[in-house]
Amino acid sequence: MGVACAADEMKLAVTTSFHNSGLSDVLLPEIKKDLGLEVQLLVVGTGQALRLGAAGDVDAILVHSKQAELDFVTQGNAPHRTEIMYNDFVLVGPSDDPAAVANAKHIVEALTAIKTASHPFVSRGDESGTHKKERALWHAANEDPTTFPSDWYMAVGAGMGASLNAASGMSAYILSDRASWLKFGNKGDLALLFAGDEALFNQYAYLPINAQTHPHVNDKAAHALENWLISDRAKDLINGYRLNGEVLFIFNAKP
Amino acid sequence: MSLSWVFSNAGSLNVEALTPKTVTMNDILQGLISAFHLIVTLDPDLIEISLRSLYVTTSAVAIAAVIGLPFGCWLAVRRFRFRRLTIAVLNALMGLPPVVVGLIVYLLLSRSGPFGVFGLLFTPTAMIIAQVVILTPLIASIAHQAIRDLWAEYHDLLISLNTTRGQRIRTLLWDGRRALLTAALAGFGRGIGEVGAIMIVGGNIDHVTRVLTTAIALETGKGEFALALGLGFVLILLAIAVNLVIHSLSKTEVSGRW
Amino acid sequence: MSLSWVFSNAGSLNVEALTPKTVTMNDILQGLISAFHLIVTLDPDLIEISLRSLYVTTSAVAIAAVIGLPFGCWLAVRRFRFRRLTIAVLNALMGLPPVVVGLIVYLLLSRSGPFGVFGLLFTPTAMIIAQVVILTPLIASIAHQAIRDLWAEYHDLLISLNTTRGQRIRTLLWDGRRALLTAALAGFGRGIGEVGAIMIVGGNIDHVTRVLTTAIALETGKGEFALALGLGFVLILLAIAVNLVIHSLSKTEVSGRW
Amino acid sequence: MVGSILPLSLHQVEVRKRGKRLLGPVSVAFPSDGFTMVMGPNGAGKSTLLKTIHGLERTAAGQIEWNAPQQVVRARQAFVFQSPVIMRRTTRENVAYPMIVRGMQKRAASELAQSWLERVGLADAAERRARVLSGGERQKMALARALITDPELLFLDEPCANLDGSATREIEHLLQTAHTSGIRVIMATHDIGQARRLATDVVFLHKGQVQEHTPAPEFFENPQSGPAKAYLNGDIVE
Amino acid sequence: MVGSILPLSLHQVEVRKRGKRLLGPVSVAFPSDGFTMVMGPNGAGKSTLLKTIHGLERTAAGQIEWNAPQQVVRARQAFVFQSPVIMRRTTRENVAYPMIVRGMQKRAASELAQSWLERVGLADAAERRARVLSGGERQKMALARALITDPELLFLDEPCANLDGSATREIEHLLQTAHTSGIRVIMATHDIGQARRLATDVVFLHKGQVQEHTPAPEFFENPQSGPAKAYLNGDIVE
Ligand SMILES: Nc1ncnc2c1ncn2[C@@H]1O[C@H](COP(=O)(O)OP(=O)(O)OP(=O)(O)O)[C@@H](O)[C@H]1O
Ligand SMILES: Nc1ncnc2c1ncn2[C@@H]1O[C@H](COP(=O)(O)OP(=O)(O)OP(=O)(O)O)[C@@H](O)[C@H]1O
Ligand SMILES: [Mg+2]
Ligand SMILES: [Mg+2]
Repeated sequence: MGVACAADEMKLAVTTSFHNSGLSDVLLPEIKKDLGLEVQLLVVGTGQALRLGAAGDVDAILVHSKQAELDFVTQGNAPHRTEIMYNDFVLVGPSDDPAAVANAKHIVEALTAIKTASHPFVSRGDESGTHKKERALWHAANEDPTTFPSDWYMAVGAGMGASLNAASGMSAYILSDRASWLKFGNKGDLALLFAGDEALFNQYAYLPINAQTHPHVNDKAAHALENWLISDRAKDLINGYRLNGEVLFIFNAKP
Repeated sequence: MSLSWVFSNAGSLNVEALTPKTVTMNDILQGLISAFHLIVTLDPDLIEISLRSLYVTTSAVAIAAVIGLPFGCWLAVRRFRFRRLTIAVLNALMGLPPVVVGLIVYLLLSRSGPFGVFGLLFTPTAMIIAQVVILTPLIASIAHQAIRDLWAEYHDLLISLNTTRGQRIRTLLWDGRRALLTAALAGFGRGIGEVGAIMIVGGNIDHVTRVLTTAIALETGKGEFALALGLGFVLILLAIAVNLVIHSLSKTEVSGRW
Repeated sequence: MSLSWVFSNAGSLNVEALTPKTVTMNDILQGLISAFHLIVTLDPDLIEISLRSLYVTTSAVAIAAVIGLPFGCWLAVRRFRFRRLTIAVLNALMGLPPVVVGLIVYLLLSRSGPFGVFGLLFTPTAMIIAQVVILTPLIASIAHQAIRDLWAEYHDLLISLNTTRGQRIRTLLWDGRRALLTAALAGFGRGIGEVGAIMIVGGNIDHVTRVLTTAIALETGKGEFALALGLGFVLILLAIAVNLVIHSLSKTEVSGRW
Repeated sequence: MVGSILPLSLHQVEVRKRGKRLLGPVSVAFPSDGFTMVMGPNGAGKSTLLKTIHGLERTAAGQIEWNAPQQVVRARQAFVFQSPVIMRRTTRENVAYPMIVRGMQKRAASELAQSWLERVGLADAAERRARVLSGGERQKMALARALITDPELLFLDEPCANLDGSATREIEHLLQTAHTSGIRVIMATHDIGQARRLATDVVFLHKGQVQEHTPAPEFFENPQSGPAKAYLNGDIVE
Repeated sequence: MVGSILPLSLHQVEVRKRGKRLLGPVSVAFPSDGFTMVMGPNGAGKSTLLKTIHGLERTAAGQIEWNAPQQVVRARQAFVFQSPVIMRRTTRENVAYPMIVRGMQKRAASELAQSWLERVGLADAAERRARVLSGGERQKMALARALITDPELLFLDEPCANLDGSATREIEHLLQTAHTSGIRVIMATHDIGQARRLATDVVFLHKGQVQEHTPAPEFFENPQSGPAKAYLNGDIVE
């Protein structure tokens, strides 16, 4: 197992949805045990994580926004992109389900139902991976969310937790990643209404920062972590992580 | 929100093409450029959120002043047993963490909360309520400080004239208005730059509750640092303008020492 | 971070079983309970982040006071052409949006920024720097306000005694120390509750840069309101304790009116 | 007026600050009529005595007995302080203030204030901010502010210290008129000539103690106590 | 001392506040030696004249000429204000302050202050916060604070207004000694007896104008101007 770099430390920027899932609380102590590496998490928005990486202020990033990640690599900020695991997005809403999305056959139908009912819907509106996914889904439904009136389509421009808080306060529908939703402590009247569509697939990837442009980054630690994340050890931990009996993440790295 | 086009426009200097060392300085420069763009083009979104910022903060300052100024004054005038403790608590409440205030107001206004029926959550009114909670101790504390010295000066006369406590407070508020203005302006400053509480109770909803600070937080999260900075500069300019207008209206610094 | 166990402990009242109307009140109650738990069990994580909060804020207040108090005093003593503008700008800077300050400090301290070589980003030092930027105008402005009146009182004497400007400033700072203490305490309050800037430059890294406010923001994001509120109450208690200690050490409210 | 607040008497009154006794024990009676002069060297406690009777100092011991309930007593007195309290207003507003506090209309109070400013010779300064007044002008203003309420009992703490000769004479005339019209006056002064001209009786204080309380002619001709003798001679009072 | 800052002369000096002329145009010369008394009715501009010479008021017109460069001039004067400025310190610290400012060691300054407090008869009050001093005690403190710097030119604005008879006599004695030891004094007072005892010459002010500047004996025996005559008679000065 990896190179043991005693009492080493590195900084990893992650998105709120990853951190909120609680998986990091399981993984970090194990990484410390196995690699002697202390991973310091910076929990920020996707865009901010990419900026921190581009500036060389962190040693690696873990995000879920494929196109942005590819651009990041193209611009030379990271040598490569490694897919680690995925989870899925779920549609959450008021438990009495006024727009009847629970019966929808697929996510596009569910979203259309919400629009037809003009029932409050909270959008992250912050260019995060989740937001981009939501927008893509609307486009798949041939809708342009920028034209939606703000009396029901509410772009709250905030992180996952804050957006869920808003949805909970308003009894609104919202697209969330499963992990954040399960871990969320302020569910109020909300319930998970729709999930399982293939279109809701959510891939997380790890990108070490380019040590050529940023010689000060802890390249060794970043690579040690990468090797650990794609190892069987990580696979067991990730696949074994459960919340309320539910599996949250599925390991899909190709070692 | 159309603000982002400004960033793309201003971004015609290719950030990625620059050497790493200058990247962040370039961000600050671009922040200035985008602030300039936003202002000269009278960007309608900018105007909307700026006006909302002003509306929320001035309303909150007005309400907080109506509560905090007489209270601070009363504290200076009245001797009672737990005065010292009250003052220490008041000073400490200047440091009320906005996030906590936001949370409590959220819980109270939430649909399932005691005031849920009014449907105030995620409205500008909720933001005003949260800001009033934050600003009142601040304004009261600075007012108390200013009035305490004036009261020491007036003490003998006002007691001798057999004034009621209400008259004393009114007299001190009126004669100390110059110092109290600073208290109100401090409150305005604190309010206009505040984000933690209003983010939670307002929700930063586009065209409904988005204000300058929440927009800045949003752009920061997006990594759009230049636009965030641009909005920040607009906010600072706004605060300076308000201060200048108030100062020249009240002629505080002109009329010399009273 | 082990803080979450407290919530689970305190959460033995089953939230879901309660009717909606009482849910939020229950949150506040649980906040109080978890604050109590955290304190009586001397939770080591709580102690760690509380001490870090105190360290960051007191350092920032100390530095900001060393800069801001003499500057505010100097502004009161010195007449110059752009005095009014300077004061208006200073007042406006009280409202510096923390997020903007955080961003600028981030850009400066970033590896790609001019001071990147020092590797200060995401350290308590960076948080102190950001807070100094926020607190200095606040402290200077309140100090200016307080010293202005004292200067009006001392003006003739100090001019008559042919004091240098430095001597005047020192004399006013010393004789006005009671009022200046309020300025410093206002700074402390602002600093200890601040989250926007230190979140950006500190990064809220567990065991490295996590402080009370960033922990509160984190728990709020998780929807763990009771724990967030609990930490908030701890923060408020801390602020009250600091105020009481300072007040009784300085005997400000005891010694009557100087 | 429904009955007088006077006579007034002090029984073993003491004033202490930080454990130090500034005044007393003092027992002295003030009958309904008279122009009492409180005299004594610097720091003897004259101002303290006046303020104590007026209710501005907390007594550490003893009683002050009035002929009326406390609320009535408080409303029928006026005090001219040794260093006038200057409100951050114009001179006229300063003088009108006590009437405004008593519920008079602003306009009426302002007119009344103007007439009082004329009587103390300060009409010119009515619109000036009181802060810029000269030392003598401040004293005149304070006097007008006290007299405007038409008090039953008037305390004066060295009200002519900064006045020129003619102003002193006019103010003395004003005070004499006030006294004959029924106002009870208790005044502190160092001006022996003035005391002779105005006083009906003298309370002589020394080190916080009343040395004697004598009718004026007797006091000036033949003071009883040693300190009073020395004081009248302009000698150091031991 | 390296040469005197005196003589001093004013040429057409004017002081204006908000467009209103408070003083002047005043032309008057002060020779190196003397004890000049500035007299005139309340509001005549005495305090303004003293402060203007001392450099506390901005002149709107005219020049003030000294026999030394400005920096030297500023350092060799002291001023006792009509209402003493009380620093928020103890009495002794108040008196020591000017010496501390001049760079004296704290201990030495404190000892010197104590000796001056004794000379003005205020030794008892040394440890007291100056704020609690009585009116007369404040004036004594201000005097000690001015004399401690051993100035070449001393301004006194009604320094004995609140003093009792014996204190007045002692302070007069102190001033006389100071004068004979070479200190130039410019003083304002309303006490004609005091002016007679101390003055070598009198500047008589009225409505901001110098009416006359005459040697003292002449002034008191035979004042030239109408206003001065009225003033000395205690009549209203028109
Ligand atoms: N709070 C205090 N603590 C200690 N001493 C005090 C306090 N207040 C007043 N004194 C002292 O009490 C004495 C009496 O003061 P008071 O003002 O009554 O004197 P006075 O007779 O009016 O003198 P003057 O003629 O100078 O005005 C003074 O020596 C003063 O310094
Ligand atoms: N800033 C100002 N604006 C208008 N008038 C002023 C201002 N300052 C002073 N005065 C007026 O100027 C006049 C002269 O004041 P000054 O203090 O010199 O008088 P004085 O001769 O010392 O009188 P006193 O004997 O009463 O002390 C006074 O009438 C005063 O009200
Ligand atoms: Mg007195
Ligand atoms: Mg004067």
